[in-house]
Order: sequence, then structure tokens, then C-alpha cells
Amino acid sequence: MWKWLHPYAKTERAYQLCLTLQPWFWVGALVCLSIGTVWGLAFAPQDYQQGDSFRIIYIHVPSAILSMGTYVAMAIAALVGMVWQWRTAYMSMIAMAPIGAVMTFIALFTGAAWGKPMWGAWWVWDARLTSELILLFLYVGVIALYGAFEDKQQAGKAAGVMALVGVVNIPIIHYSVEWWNTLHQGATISKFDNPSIAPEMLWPLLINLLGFAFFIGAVTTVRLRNEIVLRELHRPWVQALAISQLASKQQVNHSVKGGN
Amino acid sequence: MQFESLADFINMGGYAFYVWLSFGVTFAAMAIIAIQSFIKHRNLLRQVVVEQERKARIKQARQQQQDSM
Amino acid sequence: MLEACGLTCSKRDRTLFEGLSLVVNTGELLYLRGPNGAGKTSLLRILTGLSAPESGAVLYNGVNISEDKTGYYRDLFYLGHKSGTNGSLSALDNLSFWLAQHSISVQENTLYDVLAKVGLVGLEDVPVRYLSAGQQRRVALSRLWLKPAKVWILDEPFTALDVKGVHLLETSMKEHVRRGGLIITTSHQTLSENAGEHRVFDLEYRF
Amino acid sequence: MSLYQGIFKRDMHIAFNQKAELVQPLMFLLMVVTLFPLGVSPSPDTLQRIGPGVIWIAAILSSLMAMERLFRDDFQDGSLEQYMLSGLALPAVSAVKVAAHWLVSFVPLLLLSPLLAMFLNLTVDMYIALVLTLLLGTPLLSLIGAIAVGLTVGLQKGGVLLALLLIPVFIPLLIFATSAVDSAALQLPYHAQLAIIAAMLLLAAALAPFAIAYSLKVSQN
Repeated sequence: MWKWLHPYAKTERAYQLCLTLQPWFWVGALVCLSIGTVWGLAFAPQDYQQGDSFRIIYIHVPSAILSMGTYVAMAIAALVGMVWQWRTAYMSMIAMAPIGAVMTFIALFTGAAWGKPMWGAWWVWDARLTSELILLFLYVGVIALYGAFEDKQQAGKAAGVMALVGVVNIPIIHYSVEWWNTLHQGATISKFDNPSIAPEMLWPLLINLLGFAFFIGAVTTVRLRNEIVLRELHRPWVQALAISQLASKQQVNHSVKGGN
Repeated sequence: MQFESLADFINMGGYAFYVWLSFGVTFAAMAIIAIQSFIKHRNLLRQVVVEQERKARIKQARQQQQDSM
Repeated sequence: MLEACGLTCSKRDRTLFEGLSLVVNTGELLYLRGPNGAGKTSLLRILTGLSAPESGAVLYNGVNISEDKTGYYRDLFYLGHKSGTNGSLSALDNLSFWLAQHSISVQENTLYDVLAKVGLVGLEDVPVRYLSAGQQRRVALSRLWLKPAKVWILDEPFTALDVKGVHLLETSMKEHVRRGGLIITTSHQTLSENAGEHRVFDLEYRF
Repeated sequence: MSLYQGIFKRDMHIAFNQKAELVQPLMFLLMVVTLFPLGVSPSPDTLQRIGPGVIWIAAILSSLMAMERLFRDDFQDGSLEQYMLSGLALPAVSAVKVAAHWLVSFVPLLLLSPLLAMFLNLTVDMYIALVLTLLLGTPLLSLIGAIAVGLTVGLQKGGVLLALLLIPVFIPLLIFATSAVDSAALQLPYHAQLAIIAAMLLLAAALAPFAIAYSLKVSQN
């Protein structure tokens, strides 16, 4: 008996969990990102080689790390969903995909904007940029596959398989691209790996990394709630929730109008 | 503070365009995905209410059909 | 005995049925009825184990079918909307491959006899795609006489069949039930008395 | 065992009944290769330099076209349902089907490869390396491709989606395979590249059948 009630209890509980976590994530993201960005832009010392252009590192490196991290998290969620038949796991996987893709886009864009003054070209087939580009393709694939199915439960499972195939491939892709890059390397110098970074340069980087992570968490909670509402459109608790939330908003609108 | 003046800060040692473009696009992209998620949430809740009303209409129609029979 | 306990299924985010339970005993014909979109096919596919229910379980002789697949499939015959015959192979090839697939050994003469029984004399070695829809359906149905299955799950078996075909199928359904078989079937036309006694199970369209 | 032989025979039989579907991807491959001398440069040196990459890219693209055939008919006519209800081990069935598919769609490609090598002015050393990479690499294409085919088989517009899903996954293979041929051109050893491709193939052979079976089940739902 309990086993059958289980999944519904779980989605509702997941929804509540998102609601409680969400404000903390938003506050954390806001605080860390403002501190890290201001520190990185205004207070961190200049790089003796690259001047002030290196300050792009404070968004490029965190977004690059977390774009990979989000994909791995998606694959873990897919695995959990597959092994324990957990519908919420698939939902959180697909909730993470767009924000992961945005992180990949940011890493690519900032990489290009950093490359222009350093290499004189917007795009250079550097190992890290190429890996990021392929990662973006993997994200696109998962999102497109999910979108192609009408039945979202089936869609989640299918996208999960693809996320797992991708995650097995990421290290192989990474390794192959690095290897390919060393073979074909012309005059480009890898500006991205700085073997020794001064601590006053590193701190803002770590804070921003944390800030980006909080941001990903925050957006994921919102999107996971969306996913739950979408799938449980006909459950009484969702209907009650929709009515109460929309009603409270309308009340606010009314009182504003009344005040005028 | 690494910069002597505000103008200096904005100039970013000559790299102003690249640095500010990167930060601008980054935060714009983050804002877009966040706002899009919230808008979707509101639309979904509206959809729930609409569906419910539709269901009520169908139920009513069926009731009437049964009554007339 | 086939038992469904608390099955829930939603397709395209609409709940088709929730907490559905039913028991079909041996020697019984269950006629599953319901409007289009009520979830008849989904229910049958869950009963065969082809698709997994969102919650609930299907028991065959008290054992969950997901735990003893081979045991269940030995006794099961399922015919869905799709006939499961390859168009470029002949009826004979299709049947003998299907028999090998299901580990059933049958004399070749028997195959000819069964195909004659369903009215396909002379069409045994023609690629199936050259046959008419009704004839293709007959090829698929001829498996009923080849596999000694206890449980028949038939999804719209009468589609495309002519009067004679319907009569043949209905009488063999009656015969199967009489011998202690178990049938679950859906159909848009009501079963005639040739099919024998049957229990009706109505599946409502839910919103 | 004979049961799986039966599946293999049936698939071969069906494939040879639909010869057009076997030949078309090969013709596509040939035409793509023809485009490069016309579009880039007909100079023998350039062709030799880009040749390995061109052949591999064309092979990947044509494999995407051939791949769709793998489970499509069985899904559409309901044979796949009957496979699942037969009590056979689905991973083994999928492995056999992939093997049959590889034989009918990639072995002809290998037979065509001398022609391609001539078109693109490859040396004998390069050609040997190319054949070795094709021998090890194309089964990998089939195995990984089959997972995505299994996922998209139930979709109406699966074709482009299949390419979107698979091309990024095939990139490492492309890199190692072309670099092996490039090494051969420079008279350098290329065991390392072949070993890596072989390792990927073994990994795929061990895992892919289960992934294919799972994705077919997802498509049936």
C-alpha cells in the first residue's frame, strides 16, 4: 500500500524542499557573486603578463568548471532515477540541463572575449574551448531529445540514457581533444592554465565559484518546481497550490490599485 | 583598490571592451535564464487553473447530458 | 490467474487510470471496453509487462511478472495493434522465426495446416507485404494455434478481419476458455454469442 | 546459440531484400568524398593531407543514415514487442542485431575504401592504417549509434535528432582514427591510437548492449 503512495509523497516533498532551499540559494548566489565580482574586478592585483584582461578569469573559470560539474550532476541524477525508479531524479536532471547549457555558453563566450586580446582572434581551437563546445553539443542533444518526446516520463528516461552516454564520453572527449591540440598546436600559448596563482587572485575566484554554484542551485530549484507542476498538473495538491498562489498575487494587485 | 580613479576602473587597462562585454553577457544570460524560469512557473500555475476550469466545464456538460436523458 | 493490483498509468501527463485492480481467473474471458483514449491499450501493455506502470504490480499465479518474466512469457500470447510480421518475409518464414524466437518446435506440416485453417492456402511463401490487411492479420493470428499459451491478451484482434475471420476467432476464443484458458481482449464491436460467456470490464475516460 | 543465429540470419535476409537501403548510404559516402576535391582543391598534396579526415567524416555521416534502419522496421511492424515477450535476453538480441547491421552496412564501406583512398591520393601506408582504424572504429560507431537509435526509434522525426545526439559522441573516434592515418603518412608508429580505439571498442562492447536494451524498453513504454 505504502509503496504505491510513495512517488506522490516524494514529488510533493521535493517541491517543499525546493521552496525551503530556494531563498538560501538566492541569497548565497547574490552575496558570493557580488563579493567575488567586485573583489575580482576592482581589488585583485593585475596580472603582470595579461594586464586587466585576466579579470575575465573570475567568470570564465567558475562557469567552465561548473558546466562540467552540472553535466556530471545530471548524469548522477539519471543514474539514481534509473536504479531506484525515482521520478523526481529524472525531473531534477532535466531541470539542470538548461542552466548547465547556459554555463557552457558563458564559458565559451568569455573564453572567446578573453582570447581576442590575447590571441588576436575571437575563436582559437584551444583544447579547453573545443571541449566546452562539444559539451555544449552534448547539452543540446539531451535537451533536444527530452523535447522530442510527448510523454515526459519517457522523455526523462531517454534523456537520462543520453546523459549517461555523454558522461562516459566526457573524459574521453577531454583527453582526445587535449591530445589533438598538442599535435596541431601552432604558435598559440595556453593562457588558461596558470600554474601558480597568487592567493589574493585566487580568493575572489573561489568565492565566485561558490556564487555560481549557488546560482545553479537556485535556478534548478525553480525549474524543478516547474517540472513537478507540469507533470502533476492534475493532482489536487498542485491545483490547490495554483489557486492559492494566483489568488494571493491578485490580492496584491488589488490592494495596489486600491492605494492608487 | 587596484585602480586610481573611476575612469581608470572603467578603462580596465585598455581591455574595457572585452572585460565589460564578458561580465555583461554573463550576467545578462544568468538573468535571462532565471527570469524565464520564474515566468514559466507563473504560466504553469495559470495553466493548472485553466485545465481545472476546462474539466469543470466538461463535467457540467456531462451532467446536463445525463439529466436530459 | 492474472491479477492487477493498484495500477496507475499516466500518458502525456494525463492520468489514464489510478489504483486500478482486477482479477481474471482461468476459464474466463474478460472483455475490456471503453471509449478511445481511455487507456485500454496502455492497460494491456502493462499486463504484458511491455510497459511499466507508474505504480502497482501485475501478478501471474501470485508471482509478480517482473520477477519471473520467463515463466510468464512461456504462458503468454500477446497480439497488439502491430502484427509483428516483417513485410519482406513470407508468412512461413515469419511464423517459423517467431516459433524459434519463442522456443517452440513445430513440424513444418503443422505450419501449412494452421495457415490453411486461417484461409491462407497458396499464400504461404508470398512476402507478407503483398497480402491484404486482413490476410496479414490472419498471419499474426495463426500463432494462436501454434503456441500452447494459457493467457491470451488480444488488443483489437478483430480489426481488418472479415465475417468468416471474426467467426473463426470467436469460436476459438470460446474453445480456449472452455479448456481453462484465460483471455483478455478489447474490441470496438461487441462480442457475439459465438465468443461464449464473458465478463465486461469498463474503462472510463478520465480527465 | 542457434536461436541467435536465427536472428542473425533473419536480419541478413531482410537486409538483402532491401538492397537500395544498403547501397544509398554508400553512394552518399562516395558523393561526399567527391565534393572535397571540387570544393577544397584537387591538388594531390592537399587531398593527401585532408584525406583521412574526409573519409572518416564521410563514413560517420553515412553511418548516421544507415543507422536508422537498425531497429526501425522491427519497431514499426511490432517484431520488437514480440522479441520482448519471447523471454530472450534483450541485450544479447541487440548485440546480434548490431553485428548483423555492421556486417551489411560497414563491410561494403571497407570494400569501397580502396577507391576512396585512390580518389584522395593516400599512400599505401596510409591506406593500411585507414583500413585498420575502420575495422576497429566502425563497430564502435554501430554500438554507440544503436543506443541513440533505440532511443529515437519511436519518434516521428528522429533523423536529425539522431545526428545531434551522435556526432559529439563520435568526436574522440574521429580524432584518434585520423591521427593514426596521419602518423602512418609520416612513417610514425600508430599503435597507441589503435590501442585507444580498441579500448573504446571493448568498453562499448561490454556496456552498449545493456544500454541498447534499456533504450528499446524506454521506447516501448
